[in-house]
Amino acid sequence: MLRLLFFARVREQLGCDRLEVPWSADAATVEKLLSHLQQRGPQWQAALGQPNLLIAVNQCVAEPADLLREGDEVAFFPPVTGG
Amino acid sequence: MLRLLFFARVREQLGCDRLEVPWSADAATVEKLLSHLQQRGPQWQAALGQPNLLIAVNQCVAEPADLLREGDEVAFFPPVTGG
Amino acid sequence: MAAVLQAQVQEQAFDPAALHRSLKVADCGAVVEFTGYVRGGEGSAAVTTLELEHYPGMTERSLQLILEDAAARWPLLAATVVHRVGRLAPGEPIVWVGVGAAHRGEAFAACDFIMDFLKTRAPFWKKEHGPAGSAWVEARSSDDERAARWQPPQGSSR
Amino acid sequence: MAAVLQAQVQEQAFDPAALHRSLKVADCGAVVEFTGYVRGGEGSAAVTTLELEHYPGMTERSLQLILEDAAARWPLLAATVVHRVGRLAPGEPIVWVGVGAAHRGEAFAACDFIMDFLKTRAPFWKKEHGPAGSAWVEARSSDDERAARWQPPQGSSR
Repeated sequence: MLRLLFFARVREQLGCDRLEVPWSADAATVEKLLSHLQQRGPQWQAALGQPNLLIAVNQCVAEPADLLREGDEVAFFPPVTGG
Repeated sequence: MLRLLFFARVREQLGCDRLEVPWSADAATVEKLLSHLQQRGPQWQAALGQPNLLIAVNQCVAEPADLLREGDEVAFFPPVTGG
Repeated sequence: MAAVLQAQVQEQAFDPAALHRSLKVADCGAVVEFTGYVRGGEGSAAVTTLELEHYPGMTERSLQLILEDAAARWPLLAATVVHRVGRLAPGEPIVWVGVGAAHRGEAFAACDFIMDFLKTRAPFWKKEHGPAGSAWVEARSSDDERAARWQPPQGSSR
Repeated sequence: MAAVLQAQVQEQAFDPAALHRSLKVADCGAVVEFTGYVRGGEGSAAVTTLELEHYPGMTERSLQLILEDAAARWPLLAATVVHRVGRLAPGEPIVWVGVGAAHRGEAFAACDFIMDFLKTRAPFWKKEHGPAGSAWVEARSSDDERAARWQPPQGSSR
């Protein structure tokens, strides 16, 4: 399983704040998982297709080529605006 | 009259915190007043001969060539160390 | 001596006087504090409520890492960051950063640095609610530019 | 809108919470505060009492001018400086500078600037008393170098 989390505008656009998906060998990098998710429908395409989307794996900001492992937590969010 | 004030190390070296001296045409600039005062004795020579001495006229830091006028307040002090 | 570092995320208000006291460790000569407040805006940009969302877990972790980065760059005695989440009204404090050090140079630099990285790295998101509706606050390029002022510390390969 | 500027010189302790509140004018988004403390030193440099002498009249005037300079360089909402004089013990606060502004960049810069010019322009002198005797504190070239970082504002001939 991968535990997916969505925050802020991304969460609102998807109408979803968390989702569990099975880990699979053909979506075992950040960019492959992302393109799988975008195929879930136009809302997913729009929310996760934004050029400034940030992705964190196990609470650290990740690069597209980073590997995913069974049990990872993967979060999707827009640029941060705290402070 | 000129009202002279001495602060911190300068005050201690002179054993004097204020002094009134008559205004005179031959000591009517900051540097002329300073050399007159240095002639008062070796203590005055030492305390007022320091290269980093600061002089304020009417509470603004002054230059050697600045003119002095009857009634001016002239202060002599070392570099500042507040804060 | 290792710096005393504290990061907190909370809904409730904080007490700057108590936070300040906790920074005064050892022979502290300088404390620099930053407090950020909710701004009310005006006209069509008026804000009645600011909502702060965050990523629990990652938030605390990223704040702690920012404090550790600051303590690795400057000889700090103590540094604290407190960030609020939930719904806040204009005039309410959102964030507090305090740094204690022997001398003022490092206290000013570290406090400024911590705010720049908090603004660009810590997973908080602001949404403004007002008479004209609700909108997510956009990230500002000026914040990225401020954060880019800080070069990696000497001897670091990061 | 003109910034609210306040300069005070006093023997007694000050109340940072009250000073902070006085900075929160208009739609203030950022407050930066500096507090300087008496350091106790160690060994032969141990300090039991710090004595602060000043030039009454010129001190207040120079602090006010430094605040006005800061307000001319940055869009500030409020700035306050309080400096103590007389005899202080290690750990006691000596000086407090606070700046309120819409955004943090100008609040950080102005607070740092005010401290640099206070250190190099305001007529205060420190004398340290300790077991090893009494000595006037020497001016530090690092303070002059910090003050020299600030170029005259654009358009000024000073």
